[in-house]
Amino acid sequence: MAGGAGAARGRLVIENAVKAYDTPAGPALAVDNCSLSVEPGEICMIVGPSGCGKTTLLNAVAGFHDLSSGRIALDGVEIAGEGVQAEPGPDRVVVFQNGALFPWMTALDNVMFGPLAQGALGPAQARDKARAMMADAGLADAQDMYPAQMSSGIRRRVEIVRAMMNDPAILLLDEPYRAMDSLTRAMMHEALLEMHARRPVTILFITHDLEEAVFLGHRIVVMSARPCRPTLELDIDMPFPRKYAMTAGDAYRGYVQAALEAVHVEAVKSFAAGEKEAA
Amino acid sequence: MARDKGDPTAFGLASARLAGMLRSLGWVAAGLALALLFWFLTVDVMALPRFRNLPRLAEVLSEWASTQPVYGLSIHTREYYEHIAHSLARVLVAFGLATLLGVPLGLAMGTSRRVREYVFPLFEILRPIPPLAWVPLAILMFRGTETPIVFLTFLASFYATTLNTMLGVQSIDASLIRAAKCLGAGPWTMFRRIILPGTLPAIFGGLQLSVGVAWFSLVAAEMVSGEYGLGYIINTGYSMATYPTIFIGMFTLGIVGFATSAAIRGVERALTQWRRTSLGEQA
Amino acid sequence: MVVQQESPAAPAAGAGRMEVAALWHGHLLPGGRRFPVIADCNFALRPGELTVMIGPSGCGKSTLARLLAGYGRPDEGRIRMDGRHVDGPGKDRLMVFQESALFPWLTTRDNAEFGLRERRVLDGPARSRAAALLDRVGLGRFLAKYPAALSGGMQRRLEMVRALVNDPALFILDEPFRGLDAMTRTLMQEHFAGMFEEGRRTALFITSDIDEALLLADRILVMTARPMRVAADLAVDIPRPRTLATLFEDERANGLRKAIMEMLYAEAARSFGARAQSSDLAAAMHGTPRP
Amino acid sequence: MSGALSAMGPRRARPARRAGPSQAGRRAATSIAVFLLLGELIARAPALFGVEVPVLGVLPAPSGVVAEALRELSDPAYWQSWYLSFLRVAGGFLAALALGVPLGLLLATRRSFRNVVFPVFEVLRPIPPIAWVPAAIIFWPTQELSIIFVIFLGAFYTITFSTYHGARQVDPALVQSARSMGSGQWRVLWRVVLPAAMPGIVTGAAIGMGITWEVVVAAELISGGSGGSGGGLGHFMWDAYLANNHERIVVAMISIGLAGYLSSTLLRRAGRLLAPWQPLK
Repeated sequence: MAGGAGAARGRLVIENAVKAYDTPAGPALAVDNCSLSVEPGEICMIVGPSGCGKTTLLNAVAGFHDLSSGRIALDGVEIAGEGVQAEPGPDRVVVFQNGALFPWMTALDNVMFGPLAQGALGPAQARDKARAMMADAGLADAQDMYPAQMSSGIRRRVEIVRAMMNDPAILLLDEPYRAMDSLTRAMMHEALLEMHARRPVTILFITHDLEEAVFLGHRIVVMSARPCRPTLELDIDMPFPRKYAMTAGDAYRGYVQAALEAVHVEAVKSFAAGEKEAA
Repeated sequence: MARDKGDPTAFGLASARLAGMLRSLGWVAAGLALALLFWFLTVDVMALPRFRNLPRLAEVLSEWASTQPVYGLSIHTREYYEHIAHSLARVLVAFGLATLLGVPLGLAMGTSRRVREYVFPLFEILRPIPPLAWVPLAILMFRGTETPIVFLTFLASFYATTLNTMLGVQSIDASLIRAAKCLGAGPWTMFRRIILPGTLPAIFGGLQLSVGVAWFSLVAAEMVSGEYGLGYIINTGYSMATYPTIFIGMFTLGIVGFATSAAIRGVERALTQWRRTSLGEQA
Repeated sequence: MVVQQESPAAPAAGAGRMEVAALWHGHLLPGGRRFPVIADCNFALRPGELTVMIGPSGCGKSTLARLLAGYGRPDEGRIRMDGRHVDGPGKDRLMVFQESALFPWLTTRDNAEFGLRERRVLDGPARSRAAALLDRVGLGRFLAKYPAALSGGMQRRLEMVRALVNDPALFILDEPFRGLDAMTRTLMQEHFAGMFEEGRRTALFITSDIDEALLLADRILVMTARPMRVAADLAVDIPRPRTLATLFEDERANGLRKAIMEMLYAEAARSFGARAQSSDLAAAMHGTPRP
Repeated sequence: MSGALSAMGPRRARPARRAGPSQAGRRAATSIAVFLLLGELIARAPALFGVEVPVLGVLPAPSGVVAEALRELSDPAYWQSWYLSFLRVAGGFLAALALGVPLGLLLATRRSFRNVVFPVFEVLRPIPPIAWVPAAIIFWPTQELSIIFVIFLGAFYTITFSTYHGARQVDPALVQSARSMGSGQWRVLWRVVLPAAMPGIVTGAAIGMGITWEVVVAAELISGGSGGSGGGLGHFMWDAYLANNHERIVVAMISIGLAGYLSSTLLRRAGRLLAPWQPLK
């Protein structure tokens, strides 16, 4: 159903993952018995009310913290669970919500950072590959810019090229386009889909914007209010490459409506609760 | 009624920055003029009750600029520049030492929790003791007058530099560290290409503070036990009742202090252009 | 979700007529030249009507809102409110900003009563009216809490109560739900529509989201890109109360959505055309842009 | 073992994330113990090892310092010097607060005022407060007033600028909302700008307080040196130096440090009361 040739890598399996934080008021459950599997090359959208623990789940996949119980495997290799030391790695790169380009490096140095740090490529090879990938993504003229001089759209696309430079098995995106206005966001979606068409990497994408989820995803996983666990999985059977004309179509509207109903129950619960949710 | 497009052109921006600089110099000159005017009015002209004990502005300026100064100190006398050289040398030695010791210690305390948990408590016990409270011990510990002064100046700088460097490391955005880890950065790469450049702005913040504090302690130390230097001039100006030299000393101190801070700001601008957005002002 | 209780006192009949005539305004550049934001803008707001203003982002809607609220004088042109020339801020025109403008050091109750206390009209009935309104929007249990402890949705509702308690003739909202996550935004839109329905107080709602406009508006003003002026004035005769679900099937709504999208696309292309640099901008524009 | 020093106990080290806070506490205790032990050994080196440690040999043994501290605690003259220094600091500090906060607010909100006053500040800033002592002695009638003036200068600059920066960061929307809801131009300064700037003011005040204790010592040393009105911890220390009582010098140093630390901490605590609305960072 998803992913082109040579995309054997990037199969993610999460089995009843649980994560609890110890807070002064006793253990607070963030992720509760969450099971989910993502096929190679698939764009899987994680949707749920804000503060329900989606980011905690993504951080567990990324290896920033351990799980309280359950396990996570990437291409058969266990990356989180009992007796596994959580360790981030270039096979699963995160793109953060508020961006994490190194402000003191130019775009090109940022993109080359991964392979150079791992010693996977020599300086010359890294430079050529980085230039090629940035040209592919239409960022040729941003190479010598510092992050402070870039627009938010360009900054975000450089960050994705920096991640793809490491040829990751899975790309982890945490609400990357949240702060952007609708027009820039539209361009970001097109750029992401073009990149995915060229290089079908598995993508785990967190968002609370249902329209973004339906437009980008092969599949949507709707999470419950805190502590988060999948309550609905929705396959988006719309052809790729996706164009904005589809957003006026009935299929698209139908999926948004279905997702809205599924999420509505959870949102009302957290809306009424009103307490400031800890993310 | 056509309205011009008025898009900002490159020329517009360059002239804006130039105007900015001129304007700030203009303001400093205005400030100086206002302060001197206030002095002139209250002392020379109206000789108000308390103010008339102070030397008249005209007297101080003429003394400062004259070729044969009454009290032996003016911009034409060698001795004036010797005092400046003494003070400047002491500050640069103390400040240099504080930077050489403080930055590495600050970086170590910032990156390694073990170092921080052993060293920081001692640091925090000794820091509240003002550098100038060390005057008696400094005189006892180091024979002569030169070393105690440098030691006191060093102490003040050292605290400021170390603390700011440590806080700088701790203020680096956590997602930058995590991003670097994702991209496979080992400990040495993390330090050299993430921690060090990320802490640079805070280090310079610390240096700016530290040079200010250095002058603060230097003057006091010189006034208590010095034989040369601007603090010494100011103090003897009082004890020998040669009042104009007090103010000459204070003005010179202000100018030299301002120059050292400006020098550090210049070095900072050179090393951190990445902070400037395309419009040229500091991000 | 919307409970019929004692409605906030309806504004004085016929209040809230605002006329904007030949308005010009621009930002002063460091080089001394003026960068035009609003050019020859003319429109009127009719009492008791919810007018929604929509336009490409960054076209100057917020600048216009600030001028209507009196936070700055326009370069040229006239703004009149109920016949009087607008000159500076006043309680007859209150505004909710994009970012929260609650006083972080005041509790929920003190924030709500701020205007009444400042104008020294905080007597028994006024205090109970404020308390009733707070209860109606679900903040009854949070009177002693500080804004930092409230969620995004609750902060927005408190800001609306803080304005409405002062009984303004014109209520201005500048993309108030933009910072909220999608779910909370939907609920807040339906909540606001309900509250408007009760008092029918003249309101100007600014947004860049077409669905939000269709859900709320009696009338939609579509604005051009910078320098901004009114491109179209569309009446929205869809019965209330409306929900996002009913709007999907409604023919008039889809017709309006298509028309507005075309206009916004034309305006966005014009503004991007002026600033388009790299090739990908053109590539991204071949489909009709999402609202 | 050393009463005076442990009273100075380490500031609460930041709780370590992974290991429990106890580990941080343990490490702090060990490093302090080692520091004191070394001090003891160096001081007793001549007696124990027959060798005179160069520079550091002059320092008194911690145990001696503790003994001296205990003796001082019962001596009213010691507390008298605390009291006098505290009075001078309080005088200078309160004056700095009373003048600095309003000036900071005005600088932040009135452009024309800022254009006139700001440059004067910039010109005078590089001259350290201690450099003003002789000029202050000439200007003010009494010794006491000149010391207080210099203390005032020490804190005034920091308080004014932290108020200024605090007030500059006020979200304009808050001011505009207040004006719309009926607050007059001056009332907004009092009802909106001041509370919003409060956190900045409290930090500035705490730093200013730290500076005043540094200045009071130097001012007392310099002015006291020439037969001034006497009293205060600065004099207490200088007299100990003249009497070559090394232990008392260290007790004086610790007392000055303690005074600065306690007053800054008290100020920060009071600040938290003044701004309870802040989420605890």
